[in-house]
Amino acid sequence: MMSGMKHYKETADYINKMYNRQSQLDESLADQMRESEKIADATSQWRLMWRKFKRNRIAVVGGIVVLLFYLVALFGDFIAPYTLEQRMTRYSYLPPQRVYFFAGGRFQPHVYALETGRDPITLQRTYVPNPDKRIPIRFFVEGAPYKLFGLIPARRHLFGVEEGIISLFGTDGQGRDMFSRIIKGSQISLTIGLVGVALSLLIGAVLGVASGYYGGWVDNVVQRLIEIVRSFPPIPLWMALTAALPQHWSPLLIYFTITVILSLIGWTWLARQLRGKVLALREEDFIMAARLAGASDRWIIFKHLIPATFSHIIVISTLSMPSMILAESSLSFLGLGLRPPLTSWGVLLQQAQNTQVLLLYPWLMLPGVFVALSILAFNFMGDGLRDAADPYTV
Amino acid sequence: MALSCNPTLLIADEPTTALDVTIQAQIIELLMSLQQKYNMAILMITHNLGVIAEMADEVAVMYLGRIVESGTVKQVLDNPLHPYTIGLMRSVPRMGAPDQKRLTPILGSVPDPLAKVEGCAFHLRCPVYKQKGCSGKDVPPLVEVEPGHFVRCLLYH
Amino acid sequence: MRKKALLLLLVVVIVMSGIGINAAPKYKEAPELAKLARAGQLPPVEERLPKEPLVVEPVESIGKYGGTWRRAFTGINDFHAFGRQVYDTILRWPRDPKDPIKPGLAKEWYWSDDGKVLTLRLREGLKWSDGHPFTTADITFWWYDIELDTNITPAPHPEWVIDGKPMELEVVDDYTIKLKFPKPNGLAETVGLAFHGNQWPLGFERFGFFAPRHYLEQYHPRYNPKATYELFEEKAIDYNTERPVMTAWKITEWGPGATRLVAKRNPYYWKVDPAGNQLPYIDEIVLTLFEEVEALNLRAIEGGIDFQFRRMSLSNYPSFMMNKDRYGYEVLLWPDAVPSKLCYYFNQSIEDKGLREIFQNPKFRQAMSLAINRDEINEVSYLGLGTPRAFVVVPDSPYYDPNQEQLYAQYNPELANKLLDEIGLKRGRDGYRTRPDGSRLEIIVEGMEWDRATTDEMELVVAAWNEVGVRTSMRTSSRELYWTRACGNEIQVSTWVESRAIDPMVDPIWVFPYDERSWMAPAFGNWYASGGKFGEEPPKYIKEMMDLYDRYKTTVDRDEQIKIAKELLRRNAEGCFVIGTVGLVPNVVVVKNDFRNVPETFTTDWIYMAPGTLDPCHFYFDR
Amino acid sequence: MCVACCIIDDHEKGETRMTGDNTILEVKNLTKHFPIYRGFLRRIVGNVQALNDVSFSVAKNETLGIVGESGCGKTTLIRVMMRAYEPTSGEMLFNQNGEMINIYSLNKRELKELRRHMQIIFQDPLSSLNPRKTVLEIIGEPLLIHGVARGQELKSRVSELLDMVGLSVKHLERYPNAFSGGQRQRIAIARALALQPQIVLCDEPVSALDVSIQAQIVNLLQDLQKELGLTYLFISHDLSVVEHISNRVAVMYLGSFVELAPSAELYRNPKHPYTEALLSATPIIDPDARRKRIILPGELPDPSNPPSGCKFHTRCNYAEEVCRTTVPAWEEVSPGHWTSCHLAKTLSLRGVLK
Amino acid sequence: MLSYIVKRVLGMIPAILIISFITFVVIQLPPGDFVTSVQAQVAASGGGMDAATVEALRARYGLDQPMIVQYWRWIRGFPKGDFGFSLEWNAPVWDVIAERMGWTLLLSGLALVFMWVVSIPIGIYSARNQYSLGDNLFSFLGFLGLSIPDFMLALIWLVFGTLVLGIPAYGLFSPEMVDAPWSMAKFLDLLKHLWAPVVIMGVIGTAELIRIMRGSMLEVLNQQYITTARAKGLPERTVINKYAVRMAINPLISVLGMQVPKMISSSIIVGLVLSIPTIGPVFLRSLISQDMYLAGSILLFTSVLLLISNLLADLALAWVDPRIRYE
Repeated sequence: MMSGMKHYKETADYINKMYNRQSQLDESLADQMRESEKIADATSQWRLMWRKFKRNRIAVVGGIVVLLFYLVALFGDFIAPYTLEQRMTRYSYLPPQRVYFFAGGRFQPHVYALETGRDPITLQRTYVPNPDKRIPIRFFVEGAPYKLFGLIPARRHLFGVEEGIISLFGTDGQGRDMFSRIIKGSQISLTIGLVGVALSLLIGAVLGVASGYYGGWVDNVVQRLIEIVRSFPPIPLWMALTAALPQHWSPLLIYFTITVILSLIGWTWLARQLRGKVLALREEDFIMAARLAGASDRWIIFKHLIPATFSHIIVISTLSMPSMILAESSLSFLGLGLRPPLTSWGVLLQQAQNTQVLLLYPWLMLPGVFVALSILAFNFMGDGLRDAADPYTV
Repeated sequence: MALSCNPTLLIADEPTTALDVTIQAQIIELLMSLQQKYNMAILMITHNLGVIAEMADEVAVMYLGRIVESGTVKQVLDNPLHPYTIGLMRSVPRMGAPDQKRLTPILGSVPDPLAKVEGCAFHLRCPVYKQKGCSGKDVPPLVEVEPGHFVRCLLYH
Repeated sequence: MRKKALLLLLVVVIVMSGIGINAAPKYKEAPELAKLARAGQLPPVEERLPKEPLVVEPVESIGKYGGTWRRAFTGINDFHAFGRQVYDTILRWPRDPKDPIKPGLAKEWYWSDDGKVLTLRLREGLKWSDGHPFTTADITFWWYDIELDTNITPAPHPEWVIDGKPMELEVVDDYTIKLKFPKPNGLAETVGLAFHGNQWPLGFERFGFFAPRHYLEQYHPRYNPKATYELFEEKAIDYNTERPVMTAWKITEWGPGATRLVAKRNPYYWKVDPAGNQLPYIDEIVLTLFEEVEALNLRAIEGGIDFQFRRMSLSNYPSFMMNKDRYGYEVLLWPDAVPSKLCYYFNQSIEDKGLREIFQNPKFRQAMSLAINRDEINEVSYLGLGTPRAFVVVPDSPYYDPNQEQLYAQYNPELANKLLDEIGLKRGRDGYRTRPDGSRLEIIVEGMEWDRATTDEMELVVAAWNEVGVRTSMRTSSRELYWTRACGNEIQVSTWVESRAIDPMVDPIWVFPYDERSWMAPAFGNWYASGGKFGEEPPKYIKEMMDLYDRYKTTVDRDEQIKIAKELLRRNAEGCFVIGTVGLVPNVVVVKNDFRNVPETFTTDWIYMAPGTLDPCHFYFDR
Repeated sequence: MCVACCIIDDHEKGETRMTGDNTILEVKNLTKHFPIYRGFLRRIVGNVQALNDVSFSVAKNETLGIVGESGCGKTTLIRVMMRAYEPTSGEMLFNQNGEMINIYSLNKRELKELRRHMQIIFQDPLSSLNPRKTVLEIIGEPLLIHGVARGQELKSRVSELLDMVGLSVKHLERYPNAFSGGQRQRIAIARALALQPQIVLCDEPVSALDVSIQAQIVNLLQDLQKELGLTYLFISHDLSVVEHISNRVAVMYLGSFVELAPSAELYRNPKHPYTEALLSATPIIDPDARRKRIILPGELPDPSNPPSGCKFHTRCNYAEEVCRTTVPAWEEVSPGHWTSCHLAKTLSLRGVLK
Repeated sequence: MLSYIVKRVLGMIPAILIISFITFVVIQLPPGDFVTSVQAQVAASGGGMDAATVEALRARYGLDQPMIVQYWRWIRGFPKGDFGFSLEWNAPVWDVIAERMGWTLLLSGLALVFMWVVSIPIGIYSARNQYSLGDNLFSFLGFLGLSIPDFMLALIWLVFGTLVLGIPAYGLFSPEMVDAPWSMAKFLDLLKHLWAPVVIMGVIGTAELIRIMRGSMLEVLNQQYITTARAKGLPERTVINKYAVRMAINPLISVLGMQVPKMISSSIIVGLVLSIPTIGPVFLRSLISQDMYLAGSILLFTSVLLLISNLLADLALAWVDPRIRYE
């Protein structure tokens, strides 16, 4: 065991000898040595991003909520027990109903039947549940006809009642089920953001990448353009532009024009971000390497720059969704955006813009809760994505 | 700034890394003159063996968070004992020694500092480790092989 | 509350008399004015009042001086918030619409036998708020220098133009003036003098029959070469605080960007109560600006408004009722003289010839009316407080015919379907009807955003029409745009909150195609208004109605006028020219407990400048 | 196009040249100035003289080392040579099958073709590899661009290359972040070699690596040179590495070459005071050999406003009047040993002790 | 420095011209004009206006002229401080909005101050107690503020404050105070009305500022000079306040320029809901009634405000951080 203190020089010589031999070792050993090095799995950038994202609990919750919102919007017509056209005027301003899950010890979701009336003094509608008359909630019931995804005619709804009314979130003045309306509203509110962001992306990505990559006068023009657009405060400019919409246009056209208007202002942020990113990337050696390998501008832009900014684009899109949703609801609230019969969260909120709503029918403010929820979810998700997107940190 | 309180010990964390040799020389010169002026000790952290050879009195070699060898500069640089120190010395081209036809690299690379390596931290890259069971559970102790010259390697037990 | 109650509501007999009260020995005045008068800064009250002041019969009791009347308004366009509190015209609408026109600034008036000359006798000693005498010169100034000066007024008001000839004025003396027309002028008393006969010939409404000559002359380019028309307009405008007035209160504080409007008592006001107290009782009116109707309502809910019904929304009624005791006010429901809160015009002159043919068919319009469930609308939108009815005048109107009240206004979808089948609108496979030629039938109802209640109503009506197989959709837009398009004959089915249900003949836009605002056929209306120059020539059934109105305009015989009006309205109702839903929807009136002389009920109509006929100058605070 | 210059008068041009046929690359009077714009009208108010009248040539299978401190123009030289920047003046001739072709006169397509023969290895293996691409994509990119190989063939070509640089084929589908610094540099080398270039510009290829890894890469480069007959232009600020790998070494200062000689000659017998200073400032791993360092006073002058005469005179311990006024000529002081110093013949300078 | 400011200010002139032109075009976009809207207004209250009056009005306001002429009529007064005439208010634009502009600025400014005062200490706290309960709580609250639309908050406050708490939730003064001369009582009354809108406007941006402050503080705390300062034995308070916070605040200043437009937007919406005389209500009204010079000027003013705030932010940044040079 002990080589003895005196022999240390011999040991050192021995080590040196081993080093000399090592330099003559065959490649396979070297390979084997290298294998032992730290080598992560075959991880693509996306997988890495996903792995990092997964670690962020709040972001995942945000992502799930966002996903859920979109799923509900997609299958909205099926999930909503009523269609937009169904008015149960007998039940106007019905507060959210309480759902009972057990009847006689058995799982049997039901609501109570309601006795309707009017308060003789305030003239407010009154609803008294009658515990003796239970209305069972049925699943996959036949209800008002609708077209799933706007295409497939169907009658089945996820749940519903055969008599009386089931209204989880209460009804509005016309006796329309708020639960169904909020779901229908989400279809517009959530897509207006998507379409708006997509358009912003299109403009922002093209101009941002071009401006960053080509520089020179292209950059100059784009930068000036951005400066000018950005020197308008967004809400007033949105107000001015939406005020200019010919309101006799069809609802669909209005919807699209509003998304265009939203994106007309939204793109600058994106373009700036992308430009900065591209500017940084342009100086990266791998771009130089590609160019020296003979790659054309097109090759570089499409094979390197755009994919490299992709994660950023996704992060930026996620983070700009809230402002789109907010802008839509703010404009609709001011009466400048969408109008009935289009149903969006903003439109629903505009209709709730009453003192008496807040005092007497507070459930009509529920769309606002969903606006807030979706913004919160998008923010959480976007934050998580942003943290996860940086490819250089593992 | 670091000298505004008349220190007795100056810790210099890689003060010359990322500098050009001419500037590096200026800094070394400065540090040495300051040392004389204030009569202070300098703890210098660097990966540049040349700087150490030029400046230090004593040297400690670290690998993965542990000192693997220490002693006077002469002891360690002229007579490296630990396989890592030896490998390091052999992998660096020496100026003015054109006869050194080929460098001897240390195979592999520094493991992830988070990864736990059992036994001698260097055994994965050590050219002799197979001869001895270096991958055991325990970290080899630091042994004083000659006065003031310590080494952490089972080969010297 | 049923509308029949309305008849009983007008319990207050209003006696307005300029005759026989000249015996009042001594007048009393507000303490602050008395102080000024004693200090010699104002003439004594006797000298300020005219020889025969108008005596206002109080609704409730003789009042007390003092107080600030707090109201709220929504901005510069909300002029009526103030303007209707100061209804001071040459002749006055009666408090009960069935009564004849009452004297105002003019104490008496009479027609010549041929009905072509109207003689007005003004009260002697009337004074502008700056003390300058009010005379016939103020009327001639208005007529020749404002109404007939095309730099200011491009065209005089139609009621003063008969057969293309503007009236002529003959000044007899300072207090007597003769109005001369080529033919009898049936609109002069009502439209001209009671409705438009005030001091505001310029500004938003452009109503007026006189103007302060002594003040405005200096700004009129005709009299002062240095003046410009822009300057004149600026000085003549309603909101100018310098301009002398004949109203009970005078605006003293208002300017660009201001957040409130203050009007103070006019020391020369020409009305007194039966005890000889010079009116008004209340010192000043303060209107606070609210950018948003909801905040304004909130202000009223928490008792920050003394008396007001304008801008109070019915849907807030429960909130008012819940808070009234806490904040010390009363909530009244005054019937509004609307034939229907929201009405629907099928455009009979629409460009689309196929649609036009369908819309011109009375059976179609009747069917559409029968398809509507008015009770449901009443419940949903108006808390059940309105009256489901056809679009006809209100019971208070002199032209009212109870037989028309429910004409085609019952909910009868079977009959509606039958009528639609009869006229060849067959149902297709999808359940929707097609045009007689088999092509797709789809109509678009358009409206502007009024409030929640009306939007709800529109949606219910659209749903009802879809029920009977007429594919209907709905669009809403801002008032400005909507108005332009509707008048431009571009809208298939327009909606509007239409009033004028006491005397629609004053401005008969909903009675027949009168001008482009008659959205049952804007093109025909335009044809009528322009004397055939513009628009499109209407079919015979409409021309007959136009002829009837021509006869109405040119008679001063009230009985004859009523006969013609009834005939016109009968044709209108039977043809369902306008489809109404729920009418006589009440206004919510907020009255502070100490605010007096406000009646329990009162039918409001904007033509009658409600609450102007109640003489707001005799409202008072019982503190 | 361009068969520009077959007749070159070496001696008058005063440039270093090996024998004609053996020359693979010849750089002549290469100059690059970056204009400085200022003001609203963006007028040119000056130039940063990043590269000044640089001339040299490289022989086949040779390694020419270029040393210099940061800001001396090494990187600019590389970029101008790769034609990432257009030079202000000068030419670079490339020996293509015996013809010397001026690459600055080539059009895009010809340039692309020529670039196959001249590749580059960057300093930072992290930034020179696109983190979003697999090893296969990275190494295969030049092959794809030049249409050399695709699909299965591409895969096998890339595998060969990986093998050549000592990496396992198993790594083909991995991303750069899975590799250590040394391995990444191997990938970069494989990419550079993909098109079978004749000359490889190595821009500080080992500077960013761990000391213990440097040797692996240096060895690899040497092995590859032997195996493939490559020519290297090896740029570094590390004098010892340059000495180790290079046949000849050039020293740069402020955009110009100040000295060029076979490495042993240059390190033992420097002829330019700057070279001497550099050598003396470089610490040597020998505790017995503590020397007196020559400390250069001051800092590098502003390249947009370089000193007159000899650019080094402001920091030179030996400077005389002539150095301040006259630009020294680029002269061959002994066979193969070029320098630009007025005092080259009179001074006796200290090299590295042996 | 001075020449830099002058240069920047001069540079704003072409920007203002371009912005004013775009503004004018945007304002002119809607079909119809001011006269149409007057017509509609008169109609809505039952009156009518004949074609001749309409044409005359149009000629009077110059609305019958080509757009470029109208534009010229508008901008030629700028140097003299004349921003045209509000057709609706029948008064010079400046008179209509001057006071409202002041309130808008005050509100926006106070909201900004609120945001800073709240977010800097929280940011510092969160950075120093990373992942603590407080850190998580604050960031959650911040996010909550970020996600509730300002109009909803304002609406809820309007009703809740007024009817439940009995606190004045609308306007800037109690009605009895509007006309009173300035006094302590009036000032207190103003404060009573002011805090709520300021908070409502401020909460939206607070989350972002907290995050920026926290991140930048974390970064600074890891810097070597902070370690050096600590090594020198300076008290922790001094290290944080004198070194860390001063450096960490830089990114905050650079987002200042971006916060201003948000505050202006917010002041418009909050002003509308809470009946506060900001430019918001006038602007909305002018857009709807197509009172073009008024609407245009407001849009222009807010844009110029933005330009100025960007300039100020740049200057502040340069003042705090000497590394930034003027070029």
